Amino acid sequence: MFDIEFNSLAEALLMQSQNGQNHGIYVWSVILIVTLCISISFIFYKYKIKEISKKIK
Amino acid sequence: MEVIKFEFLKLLKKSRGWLGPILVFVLIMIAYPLTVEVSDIELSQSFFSILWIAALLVTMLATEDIFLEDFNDGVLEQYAILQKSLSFIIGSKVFVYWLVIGVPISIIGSIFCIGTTNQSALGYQILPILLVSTYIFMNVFSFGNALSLTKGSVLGTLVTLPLLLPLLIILGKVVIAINFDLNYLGFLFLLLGILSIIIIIIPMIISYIIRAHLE
Amino acid sequence: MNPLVKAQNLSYKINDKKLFQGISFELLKGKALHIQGENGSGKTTLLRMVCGLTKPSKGNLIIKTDKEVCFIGHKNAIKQYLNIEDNLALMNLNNHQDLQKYLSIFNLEKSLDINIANLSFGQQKKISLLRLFLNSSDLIILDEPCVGLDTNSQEILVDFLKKELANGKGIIYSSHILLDFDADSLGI
Amino acid sequence: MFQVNRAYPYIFYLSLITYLFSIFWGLFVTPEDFVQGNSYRIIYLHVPASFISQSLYLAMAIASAVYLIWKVKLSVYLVRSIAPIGAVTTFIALTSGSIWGIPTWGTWWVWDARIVSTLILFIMYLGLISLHDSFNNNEKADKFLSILVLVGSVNIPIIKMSVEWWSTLHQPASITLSEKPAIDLVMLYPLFGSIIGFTGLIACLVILSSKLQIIKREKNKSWVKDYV
Repeated sequence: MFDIEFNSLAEALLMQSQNGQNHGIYVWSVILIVTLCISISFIFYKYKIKEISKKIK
Repeated sequence: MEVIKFEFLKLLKKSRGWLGPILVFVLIMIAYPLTVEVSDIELSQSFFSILWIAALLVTMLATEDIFLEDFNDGVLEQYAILQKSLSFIIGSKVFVYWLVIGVPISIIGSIFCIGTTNQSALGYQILPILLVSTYIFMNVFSFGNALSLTKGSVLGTLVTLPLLLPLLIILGKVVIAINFDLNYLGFLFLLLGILSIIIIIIPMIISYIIRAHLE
Repeated sequence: MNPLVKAQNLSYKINDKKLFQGISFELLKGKALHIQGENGSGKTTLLRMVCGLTKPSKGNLIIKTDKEVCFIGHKNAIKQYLNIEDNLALMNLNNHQDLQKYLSIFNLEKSLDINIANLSFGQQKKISLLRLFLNSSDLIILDEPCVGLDTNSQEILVDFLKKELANGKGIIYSSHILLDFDADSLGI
Repeated sequence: MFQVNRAYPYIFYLSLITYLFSIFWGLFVTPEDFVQGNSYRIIYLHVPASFISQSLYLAMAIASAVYLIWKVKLSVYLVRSIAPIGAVTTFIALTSGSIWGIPTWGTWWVWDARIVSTLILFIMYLGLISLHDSFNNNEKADKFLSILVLVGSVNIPIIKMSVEWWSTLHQPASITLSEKPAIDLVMLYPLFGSIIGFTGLIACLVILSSKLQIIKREKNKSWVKDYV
């Protein structure tokens, strides 16, 4: 059950499907967007809280 | 009754308030054929989507200063300290706006409908739908404009337009129903049902909002 | 004797900043109350509170009158694009018995068909004051009623208010121009 | 709030680990889908986001009802702080959905019921934020925000229903998302994991954002000064 589907990093990046298309670009761009959105929001809120705390002090 | 009479007087004396939206509606109705190639089929195909959007836009324009003017000159605060219920006053205000702007628009719209599609039966069928839907539009946009009372009607529209999308879908279905001779009356009753809920709830919500604005 | 208005420990906050706090007063019938304070001390807010437009953040406010409150605020509550006659109709005053008297006092009876927008500020104020002169309420609330009025009209106003007090009505007002009649004062 | 503060790192790291593990599992371990190929792996990112974007609105609706009925200030802070996060999650759901659409449907935008209702949800989130920010009087803004959220919450199911009704007539049913190939259990476990992990991460964001709101709005209170 826990066998990794891809043999190498390059294969995982490309993610070639059975029909021959490379789906890697779609999958990885979605991952990029999700990580960017989430991490930017985390950083944004942390920064804002710090900023306002400084102001109050 | 007095409230309705006064609102009539106020609106009728302000011609840009009621004549303006009606003329804009007529202009849109005249303008859209210019954007498509003049062949009857294409015109009648796109006619209804233009009709609904035009009705939507014009009711939006018409309700733009439904409360703003009264708010600015202080009439609204005098209303609010009356012992009459504020939501009744607001309901009759919207009713007057519909009577003066919505009804003419509906009649003009169905005349244009007859003219474009060359089917007089279609015009008669579309008229009640237009009457009911403009009333619903008026109510919902009044809600939006009450929310964004002093902040411009763009905000109000932004906030209320998503709420109206289901109605647009129903209106689209109505046209299909009429074309295929399907359950037309069912749709009319559906719209009337929506209207009867909205007509009671929206003035209550608006009066709550207005009281918060006056605070 | 029951007080018309009884306020206990009123306070008001905007965005968690206190505008005023701990204000208590009583208004008996036939008495007047002059609310004094600097600009921005919350006079208008207090008056609107008595009207029921603004809710106090804390405290009790009891108003004992069956009739509607007569409120003259900063805003004139008249329609700029209508003439005087139509405006009077909107205020529901066009059939009042004393209407002609006050119109002639203010020299307005000949210009009934003039649009409000063509009148001067003071004349507009006079029309909005007709709401006061022709009122039928027990409680009168005035927020700076003298702004824009000439001395003659101010005297008319004071005479009228004295008469109303004699009739047993209650008046709460704020004014930077001193009005010459007996009034308790309340500083905030 | 102090308890939440103490629990925050636990929630954060637990859900981060769950999320990363499930994503890893979904991306590299689960077998390739027979119909969609490898692009189906987007499901592990897309489904949590669209699930959260709708449940956040539900949370907002409950919180604003609490505010309007019991006048609990904290709940309206919650509403205001959820709105931008809801916008972010709907944005993720929309973009991941349309990227997913390119290999599976051959187009990045389809007038499909779910997509349209998600887009409307996105606009509504932005509308809520702009409504709240345009009033200087906080109490007024709070009232209007919660009214609008409640009115919208009545409307969102209607929008969903009507949009589905509309698209089923216009659209061939083959390309609606609702007709997924029956998911295998092997694929389902990491999906659950990613949903749980993502929910935890979003909960952390909501905690941070409401912390910001509370500090912003109560900055004159002494306990906030002590806390800071």
